[in-house]
Order: sequence, then structure tokens, then C-alpha cells
Amino acid sequence: MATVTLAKALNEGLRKTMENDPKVLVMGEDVGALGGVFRVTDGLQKDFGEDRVIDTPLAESGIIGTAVGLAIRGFRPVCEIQFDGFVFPAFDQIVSQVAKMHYRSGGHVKLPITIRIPYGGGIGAVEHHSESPESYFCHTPGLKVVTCSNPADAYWMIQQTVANDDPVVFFEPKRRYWDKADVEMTGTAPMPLWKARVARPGNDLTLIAYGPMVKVALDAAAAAAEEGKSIEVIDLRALSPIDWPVVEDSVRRTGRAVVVAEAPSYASLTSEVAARLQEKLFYSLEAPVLRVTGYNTPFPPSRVEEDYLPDLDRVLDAVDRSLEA
Amino acid sequence: MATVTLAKALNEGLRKTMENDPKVLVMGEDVGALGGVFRVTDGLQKDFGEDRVIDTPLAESGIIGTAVGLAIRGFRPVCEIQFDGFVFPAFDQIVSQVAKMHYRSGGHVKLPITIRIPYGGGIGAVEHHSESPESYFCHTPGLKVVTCSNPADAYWMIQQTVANDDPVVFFEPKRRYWDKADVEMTGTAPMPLWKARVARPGNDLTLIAYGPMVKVALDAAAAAAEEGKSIEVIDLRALSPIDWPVVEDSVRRTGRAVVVAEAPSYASLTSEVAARLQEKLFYSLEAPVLRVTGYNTPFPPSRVEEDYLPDLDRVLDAVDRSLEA
Amino acid sequence: MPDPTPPAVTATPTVAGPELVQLLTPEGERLEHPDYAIDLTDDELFALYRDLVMVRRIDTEGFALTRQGELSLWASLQGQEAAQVGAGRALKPGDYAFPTYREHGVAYCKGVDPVTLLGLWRGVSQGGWDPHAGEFHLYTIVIGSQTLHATGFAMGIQRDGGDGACMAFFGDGASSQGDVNEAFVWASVFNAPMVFFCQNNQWAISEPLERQTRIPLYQRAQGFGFPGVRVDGNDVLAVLAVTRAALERAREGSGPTLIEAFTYRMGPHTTSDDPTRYRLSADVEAWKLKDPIERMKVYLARSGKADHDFFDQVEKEADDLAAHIRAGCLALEDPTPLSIFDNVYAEGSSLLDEERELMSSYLAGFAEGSHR
Amino acid sequence: MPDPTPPAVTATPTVAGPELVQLLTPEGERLEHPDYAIDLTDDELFALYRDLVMVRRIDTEGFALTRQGELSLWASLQGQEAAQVGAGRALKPGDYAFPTYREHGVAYCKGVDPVTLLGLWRGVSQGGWDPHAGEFHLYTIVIGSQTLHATGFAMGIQRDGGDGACMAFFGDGASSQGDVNEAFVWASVFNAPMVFFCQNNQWAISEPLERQTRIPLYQRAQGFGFPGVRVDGNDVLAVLAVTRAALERAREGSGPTLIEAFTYRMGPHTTSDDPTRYRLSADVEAWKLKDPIERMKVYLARSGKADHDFFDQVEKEADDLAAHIRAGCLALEDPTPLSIFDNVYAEGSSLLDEERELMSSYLAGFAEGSHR
Ligand SMILES: Cc1ncc(C[n+]2csc(CCOP(=O)(O)OP(=O)(O)O)c2C)c(N)n1
Ligand SMILES: Cc1ncc(C[n+]2csc(CCOP(=O)(O)OP(=O)(O)O)c2C)c(N)n1
Ligand SMILES: [Mg+2]
Ligand SMILES: [Mg+2]
Repeated sequence: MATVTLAKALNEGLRKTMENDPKVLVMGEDVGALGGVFRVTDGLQKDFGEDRVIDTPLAESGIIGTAVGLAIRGFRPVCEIQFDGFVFPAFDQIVSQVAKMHYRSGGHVKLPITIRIPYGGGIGAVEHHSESPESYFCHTPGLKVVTCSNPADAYWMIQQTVANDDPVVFFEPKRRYWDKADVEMTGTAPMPLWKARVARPGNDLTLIAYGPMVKVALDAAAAAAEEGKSIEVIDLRALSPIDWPVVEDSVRRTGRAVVVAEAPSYASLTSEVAARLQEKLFYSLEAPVLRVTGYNTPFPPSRVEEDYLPDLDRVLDAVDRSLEA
Repeated sequence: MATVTLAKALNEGLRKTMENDPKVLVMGEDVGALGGVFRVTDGLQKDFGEDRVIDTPLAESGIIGTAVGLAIRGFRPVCEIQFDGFVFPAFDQIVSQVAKMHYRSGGHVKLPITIRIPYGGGIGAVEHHSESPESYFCHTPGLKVVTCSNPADAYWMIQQTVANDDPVVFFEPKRRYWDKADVEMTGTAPMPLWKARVARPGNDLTLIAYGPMVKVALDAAAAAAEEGKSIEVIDLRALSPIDWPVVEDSVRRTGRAVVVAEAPSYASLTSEVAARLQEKLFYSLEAPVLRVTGYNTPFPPSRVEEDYLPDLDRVLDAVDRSLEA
Repeated sequence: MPDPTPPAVTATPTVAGPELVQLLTPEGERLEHPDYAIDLTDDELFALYRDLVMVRRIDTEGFALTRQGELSLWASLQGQEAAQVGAGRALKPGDYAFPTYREHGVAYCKGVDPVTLLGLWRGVSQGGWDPHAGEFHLYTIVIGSQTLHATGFAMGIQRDGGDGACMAFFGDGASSQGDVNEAFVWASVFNAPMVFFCQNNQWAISEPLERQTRIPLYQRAQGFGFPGVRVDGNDVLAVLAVTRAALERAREGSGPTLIEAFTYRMGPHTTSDDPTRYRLSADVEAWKLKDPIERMKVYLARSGKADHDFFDQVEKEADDLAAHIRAGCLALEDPTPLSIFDNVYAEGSSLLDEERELMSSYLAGFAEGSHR
Repeated sequence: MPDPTPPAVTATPTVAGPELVQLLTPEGERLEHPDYAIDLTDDELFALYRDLVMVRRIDTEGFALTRQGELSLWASLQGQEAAQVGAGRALKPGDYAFPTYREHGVAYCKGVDPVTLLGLWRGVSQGGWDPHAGEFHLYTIVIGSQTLHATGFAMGIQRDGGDGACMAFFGDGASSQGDVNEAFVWASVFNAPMVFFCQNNQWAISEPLERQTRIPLYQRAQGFGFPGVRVDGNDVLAVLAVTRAALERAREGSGPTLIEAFTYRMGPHTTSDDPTRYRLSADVEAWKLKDPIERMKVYLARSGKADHDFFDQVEKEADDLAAHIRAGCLALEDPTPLSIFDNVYAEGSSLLDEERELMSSYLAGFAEGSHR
């Protein structure tokens, strides 16, 4: 058991996975001596050498494209994209190559590539450094998408992801990098990678969140509890595919759901949650599924980001609207 | 009035817009002497010269990136992406530059860029030539997205799009390129660009479709009519933003909705339609909003694409399920 | 105002010069080259001739099958046989090839049954072969992407102690793509055992070479710090010699080379294309005189190495191959609807399990007559 | 197995040689160059010195404001003043600049009030200035994207009869991006009136130059068929001369040029960076001896052109500028919540109208006390 930040938990998880499997490589911009701009790869190059922790040229398509080749050769590359807004130069390689290779090859070519992306706002950054592009990847068949919300999940999920034989986009909630918790670092993973977690049980309404918004949802549930409202909070963890049984069981019971995410809502993962729930639980729902999300604008200047991002108040407002419906 | 194919209608629309505004440029791969692989730009280079109809190097990021510069200089570039699957090398320029420039510049820089993309399956093509990537663009704030389903819309909507001061992604239903209809080519546009159209009125259920699926929806409505079911068909035309009043008025009246699209459903535009309708019309809906879409797999080999794509039977099946709910 | 018209591209080389390695002239005359000597036995020469004829026959058959509606598309390599056979035969076991969609000839040299390639063009698969079996990767249609895959693969060779090299194929059009230039950066910076093999067939669909570059393409390499060489792509001996040398360099640890095989696309871009809209038949006629097979035949015949019997024998083998391809094509089975869900993921997906189940019962509904 | 370690990158030039244009040595000695003569009046020299000092002061002030919490980030140009002033002063009205995020000095030369730049770094806007006013485009943070914008703009000049040229700024790291290389292809093929100005400050955050190239960067241009030149980026006279010549070439219709201004990033990448983790302070010390301002000062002083009064006067002007920047920064107003919806679209959007309405009534709810 160790008390670590989420960033350090990722670092320890990566270290363990590199120790266990010599085929695991880490690659990206500044992942070597600097240890990544968030220090997630800190110390790895020193210990595993420049051939396994590769500082790459500054070109994201190149990072992913060469990772594809390395994976075909039998390696398990873990690629770091420095910030959410910089994954787009690699989008073509991700969508047309990484996502489709196993299908196109009739199952002959596996691409066990992990694409790590720090994402989301709340750290006062300049443009392109606060985005939540997860829906693009969720909409892409052939990819899987996961995200962690706390140090323990960070530690275990990164290892499970790297061990997975499919390409996985691993979103890291950058505003939670410095959150600390006790993490049990021995034994086996406490739960499978693809499972959603009931982060707080409750009966009146289900709050569905992931990554950086889990904390906001938990805070909202705690605040609501003081007013006698019993809110269940689900941390999705896996964004594609979503662990529907856990989500649906909860909403079937509570009859009400609010989905929270930083990303713009239009044609997004939160749309999917609402669409699915109304389809599968039409007769159980007592109120429409509501969404609390970023607005459908580009990410705004940081001085106004707190108004853009879902916060305790906006979540509680939606909870109230749902309960009153 | 002329009887033209959808491809020819686009060609005539482009010609008219180039005649009317010397700032309009056409650029892309093979748009010159060849007239584009679908002949949509046929004859334009001959008449407007190589400086206005530009055969570009083979690089989509370059096409969009230089179009940004041309637009800053005061031009109105109409960029052709040869096939749906080839827009991704340009994704970064579209998402981070085209979509955001007006916002980032505080309104000082307008980018009246049209990005034309032939999309969808049904023509027996090899991989990367049958995709429906519209949801990626719908999910991107700062872009607008439209699509046409018939020659008349093709003729007028392309002109309205090019005249629009915002960047617009214009999706062309490639399997309908050869569909013919009478088009009134004089006067002014019969309806605004951003309006949805009731393609067939009805009372029992609303079928919501766009682009290549409008014909399938209309066929389904006709077939259902023979069984005494009165189906309303809405052609969305604008995908971002959707003309919600038209859609909601219809579904409020019918109480039932089925959304049809070729694209995979997960975290898509069809998710958005379902999410929105359940939120706004919770008390009017008599059945869950259903979706008939491509499966959440990569586009399959062409010999099996008819099983992947929504067709008359699958739409009718969903209509029946909705009506029976 | 600066003139938008760029200066003319460097003139097309038609004879061997300092810029074009050639060992066999269009007239079938054997030349020597100071840097690229090659000494082949008669059997090796016969084998190369045979390869050229076989590869052309694969192409003719693919074209014919498309015209007859058995394939939905075909990308013809006609005119590029020597480039592909020269490159393909330079590859040794342990060397890996990343093709575009036109390298049927390289596939043949790597021992891939041509029927294997047809699934993609017939629409029964998206490729579907095992790249490791023939050390020949899947066809890549998104222009340029494979050059990065190849470079990553070559970096893998560096890291796992392999002793092969890796070769990426691409076209003149592809040279404009960001990915291809990133591959140049990567290969150079990591000194990867790579050969970039560009078949400059002078057209990217309808666009002539000067839409992609204003200098000869092989010179691109010098901007990235590794050698580039232009070879007569219709001369199988020269291509073999130049590619062998580049692969050897790569295997030795001396890093990447760019080879520009200067050739010409004799046919349409694909069976869907109509080249009469954009190019002169006179150009095509001129290139016919440089035919890669003809010059080998003349050389073998004039030098007395081969006689009619040999040429007839090769024709017959080609007929057999064509029959094999045709039969193999017609025997390709259509995929089943439920196969849509196969192999999307190596480890499966709960979402797709659900969708497969839905499709399955939907299809069963037809059988039971519950749908119209 | 080929060795993954690439050969060492060509050694850093420290003295002027055929590969490095220099007109003023680090010691303040004036050199002549056969191709790049420059003849400036004393007033022009004074103005350049003044620019250098002002630009450094802008940077110092930006840095200080960040340390004091008034800005959230700052990308320092320290060490690159001569590169930016030389380039910026070579631009004439009608010429357009597309910067990265570090070109505060070019902005200054283009007449952009430094306060204008602060909105981005303070987080009150994403830039927000009118590029047309100063012929200075918005800062571009996504590495390399602006090189294509610039090239397109230059193609626009060709098409609308303008007589200016266009200049794209980018870094050594950016040279690896696909977009930058595509811009080279485009500019070359269309013979666009472009100058590619690469400030090679030898670092891309923590990555040294050899992660991007194994040959000098200016040589990249020859792979695309246009000239490249390396200039001492700490020598304002040489940068001015070289850039003027390149712009003139562009305006005349002779096409693009790549300039590599060889310099050094003296500070951290940005105020968030910690360079002690990846580079030696000895290197930084060595580059201090090549300071761009010092050498101009020595030159002006030794040659007797300028005296203490002049230098004091410039210091004073810099103090005034700093005060102006500071006051301007503190006066920048925070955006209102509803401004989130402004300017997303030029022609508005029904969806955003709805969302703005929702936010507005939500905020009103607070005022009315209906939320907690
Ligand atoms: C990214 C991308 N853009 C566009 C296309 C459409 N396309 C297919 S082949 C081709 C031309 C390729 O030219 P070249 O690289 O010279 O190869 P060749 O076909 O001549 O062998 C184009 C534009 C594509 N396949 N991928
Ligand atoms: C596409 C993209 N990837 C990554 C980054 C993060 N990043 C910001 S600056 C930088 C290094 C840039 O180096 P260089 O081009 O040499 O310019 P310099 O900062 O030295 O001026 C990186 C990797 C980015 N802004 N954009
Ligand atoms: Mg070609
Ligand atoms: Mg740098």
C-alpha cells in the first residue's frame, strides 16, 4: 500500500508493465529525460534505456504510424500524446490503420497499442490543452476507450490496458494528476478493465460520470445527501464499450439518470448514454435522461473555463430537474 | 427546369457560384482535367482556369491547410476530399484550425471554406471508400455540416453552402450521384440551408433520415402505407445544427420516431437525435426512439455491405417494433 | 505579382545519365555501371524473365476478371513489372515489404499466391491475408500510411536483433503526403534499416508528376540526410542491382535509402479510370518502346541465351497461372452476414456480441417468415 | 543487427563558415559576406539595437507577469531576439507573417502592441486580435499548422495581384511535422511567394536537435527543390540581410526559400518547463557569449557610433514599454460567462442560441437565489 498521486500511480503501473514484458515500449515527445510534461514516464528511460523509452521526432502521425509497425513486429507500444488537442495529427493513423488492422487482416495482425492522452480542462491552460476528444474515438469501431478517475484505477487500468491485445485509447484526467490516494500495488487487479464501478450507491437517481467528472459527481451526491436525496454514482471507466449491465441495472432501479462529461454534448458519448437508456429502459424511466456537459463551443479561454465545465452546481441543478420531473 | 443527376446538379451549382463570385476557388485531387473521380467538377477548370480550379498535390492536410490561408486572404475555397475515408489526414486542420479560427480570432477571421465529401456505401467499393464520418464533424463545435439527398437540394444547397461565411462540411451521398430529377435552376433557393424538410407527411410515426438514407426511408414509408400505416419522413438536410423545431413538431405529433443512418450508431449523430428527442419530448413519446444504422464495426467488404447498411426491411422492422411498443 | 505558374519540372530522362541507373537499354543492350555491377547466371536471368511474364499475366487476368464483373476493381501494374520484380527479387527472407495497392508483382516474388490478393478486389475481404506468412504486409489504400508502418517495423528489427531490412512501396503522388515525409524523418533519425521504394509512374490518377514536385523525386532524400538514387524502373537488372545495394546498406546498419524507379503507368489508374480525359496517347505509345519485358526478351534472344522453346515454355506457365487465378477467383466464397462482426477485436466486445445476436435473430426472423 | 544509434548530427557551427551566414561576430566584429551585403545608416543600426532591447524587455515582462500569477503561461524568446528582429524588420507592408507562439519580437516589429498578445497567455481570449491590422496572424500552438496557412495565403497573393510575400515561422521541432513538409511541397509546386523561417533554437521542449534531423535543417529545402540558407540567428544584421533577400526573391516570383536561423533557447521552453532535467547549464553559459544584444552593443560602442546616452535612452524607453505592458495586462478584463458563445460562428447557430439562453437563465437563477 502506498500513497501516490494519480500521475505517480500511472508511472508505477507503466514501470511494472515494462518490467514484466520486455516487448513493452514507451514512445512520444519528451517522454525520456524530461519524463513527460506531466512526469508520467519519469525515470523510465533511465532504467529501461533509450531503445525502450523513445523520445520521438515531433510528429504525432509518426508516433502512431511507427507504433503500428513496431506492433506488427511484435512489440507493445505505449504512445504518449502530449495533450488532448495534439492527437488530431495522428487521427488518420488511429482511425484508418490502428482501429482497422485486425479486421482487415482477418485477425492475423494484432495491434496491442496503448495511446495515452491527458485530457480535459480545469488547469488554466492555453488553447488546445483542455479538450475532451473521447467521443471521436468512441465513435470509431475497432478501438476501445477507457479512462481512470483515481490513483488506484490509474495504477491497475494502465497495466490491464497494455496487456490487452486490442488497441486502446487511455484517457488520463489531467486535472486529477495530482490527486492522492492509497493504492494497493501488489496482488492482482481488483476488477476487470471493462467493468463500470458503482462509486457510491443510492436509490433516487443515477449520476453517470467518468474520468475527471467522477469527483464532481461524488461531490454532488454528497451535497444532495445532505438534503436527503440518495444518489448513485457510476464511474464508467470503460467508455467503449460501456459496461451497460451495470448502468442499466442502476437506472432501472432509480428511474432517473443524469450524465456528466466535460466534452460538448452534440453527437457525443453522453448522447449515446441517453439514447441507449431511453431505448432499453423506456418503461422504467421516470424522467428524461439529462446531460450536464461542456457547451457546444470550442474550449473557451481559461479565465472562463469554470463556467464552461460542469461543476457541482450545474450537476445539482440537473439532479433537481430530474427529481422534479 | 432541367433533368439532371445529383452529380450534375452539384456541377451546375458550383459553376453558378464560380460565375457569381470570382473569389470562389475549387481545389483538390483530380478536380481539373479529370473533373473529379465523380465528375462533379467536370469542365470547371477548362472554363475558369488552373488558378481557380486547382489540382493539388496528393495531401489532404495540405488541401485544407492551404485553403485556410486562401480564405484568410479573402478567397472562398471549395475543397474536394476524394472519398470519405481520405478526410482523416486533414482532420487536424479541420478540427483545430478550420473549426476554431473564427472563435480564436474573436470574430476577426472568417473562413468561408466548403469541404465537399462524397460519403457512404452501396456502390461496391473497396475499403475506405464507403464510410460515413459525419458524426466526427457534427461533434466538432465551429463546424457546420449539411448533406443533400436529391438533385434539387444538391443544386441549391451547394450554392448556399459556398455563400455561407462559416466553414461547412458538405456531404454528398455518393450512391445517389446518378439519381436523376427535374431541377428548377433559376430564381432563388426554394428553402433556407438550415431547414429540415418534411419529405412525406404522415401521422403514425416519424422516420428521420438524411443523405443516402432518405430514399430508403421514403421507400419504407411507401411500403408501410400499403399496410395502412401513415409514416412521416423527415430529411434533415442540416446535420449540425439540426433544425429541431421541424423534427420535434413531427415527433410530438406522431409520438414515435425511428432514426436511420449508414454510420455506426455508437456516440453518433443518431445518438444525438434519440437523446434530444427523449429529453424534449419525454411525455409525448409512446415508444422509445429507435435507430437503424450501420453496425459498430469497420465498414465490411462490399459483398456483404447490403447486410451492413440499413435497408427497406430493417427500417420496416424498426417501424413495426416502434408501432407495437 | 509573382506568377502562379511554376517553372517546368526537370525534363524526363529518356536515356541513362548520371541521374538514371540503367543496365539494360530499351533496345536490350547490356550496359555496365560503375556503382551497380550485377553478375547473374543464365538461370537467374531466365527466372527474372519468367517473373516479368508471370507478373504481367497476373495483371492481365485481374483486369479481365474485373471487366467480366468478377472483381469490383483492379489496380493495374502494367509497365511497372520490372520495378516490382527487381525490387521483389532483391528482398531476402527476413526482409519485410509494405506495399501500396498495386504491388501484385512484389507479392508474387514474395511467394504470395495471387489468388490471395483477389479477396480485396472482389469485395469478399479487406485483404485478410497473414502478412507474416509472406513477409508481405496488407495492401494499404490510404496513400502513404504504410511508409510509417514500415519504418516502425524497421525500428523493431533494430530492437529485437533481427537481421533483415524493411521496404516501403509508394508512388510519386504519395511523396506529397505528410506521413511519407515523417517516415523519412523517422528513418533518418533512428537510422532504421529501411528502403523507400518509390515507383514514379508519373501519374497520380490524373495528376502529372509536376503537381507533386519540381525536382526529380530521388533528390527528396538529400533533404533528410540519406541517399537517393534514380533507376530505370523498366530495367529489371538495374532495379535489382540498386535495390540489393540499398537493402544491403540497410542491413549493415548504414540507414535508409530512397530509390526512385522511373517508370510509367501504361494502363488507367484503376479499372474505374478513364485516362483519355487527361493524357495523350502519344505519351503512352512512346513508353511502349521502353517495355520492360520486351527488352529482356530481346536481350536473352540476341545474346543467344534463350530460344523459342524457352519463351514458349514461359508463356505456357503463364497460361497455367492465369487459369489458376481464374479458378481461384471464382471459388472465393462470399462472406456470411454474421462475419461482419468477426475480428473487429482480438479480445471481443460486449457491444458487438449484442449486435451479432440482434442480427442473428433478425436473420432468423426472415427464415421464419416473420419479416416481409 | 543494425545499430539503433544514429550517426551524430553534423556538428554545431560556432564560427561563420560556408554553412553559416554571419555579418557580426559574437565579439561585435563586422564581417562582409559575398552574397549578403548590407549597408545600413547609423539610424537604422540604432533602430535595430533599440528593437532588440525592446523585444527582450517584452519577454522579461511577460516572464515576470507569469511568475506573479498575472499570466498563466509565457513562451520566452530569450536568445532569439536577433532572429525575430532581423526577420520582422525585413518584412515590408504587404508582407504577411504567420507566427508560432513565440514570435513576440516579430509582432513588435509588425507594430502589434505587446499587450495584444497577452490575452492568450492570461486566458482571457484565444488570441483574439485582428490579423489583418498588423499583417500578423494569430499565434498557432498546434505545431506546424501555420506553415500551410501561410503557403495558402501566398497562393492567394499570386491569385489576387498582391505584391507582398508571406513568411511562416516555425521551430526545429516543427520541421518533423507532416504539415510543414507538405507546405514545402505546396510552396515549391506552386512557386508561392513564401519564406519559411525556422528558428532552430536547438530544442523542442526537452528534445535536442538530433531527435528531429541528422543533417543541418536548412538542407531540408534542397529535397523540395528550393534554396535553403543557414544564418547566425544571433546576428541581427545577417538575419536581416538573408531574410530581405529571400523576401525579395519571393516577391519577384522566384519562389520559396527556407531560412534556418541558428540560435539557442536561453530560457525554459515555457514558464512551466524545467530545463535542468534535460540540459547542461554549461551549454547555456556557452551561448551567453553569443548574446545577440551584447554583440550589437559592442559593435555600436567600439565603432563609436553610439555612446552611453544612447544606450541609457533605449533602456528608458524599454522601462516605459514594460510599464505599458504591465498596466495593459492588469487592465485586461475577464470574459463574461456568456461570451463563451460569441464568435463560434460568423452566421450564428440555432443550437448555440439555445445554449446561451439556457446558460443565461441558469445564471439568472443564481441571482434570484434559486440555486444553492
Ligand atoms: C489519403 C488518400 N487520398 C486520396 C486517395 C485516392 N487515391 C487513390 S490512388 C491515388 C493516386 C496515387 O498516386 P501515386 O502515389 O502516384 O500511386 P499510383 O496510383 O500511381 O501507383 C489517389 C489520389 C487515397 N487512396 N488516399
Ligand atoms: C501538434 C503538437 N504536438 C505537440 C505540441 C506540444 N509542444 C508545444 S511546443 C513543443 C516543442 C516545439 O519545438 P520547436 O518546434 O523547436 O519550437 P520551439 O518551442 O523551440 O520554439 C511541443 C512538443 C504542440 N503544441 N503541438
Ligand atoms: Mg503514380
Ligand atoms: Mg526549438
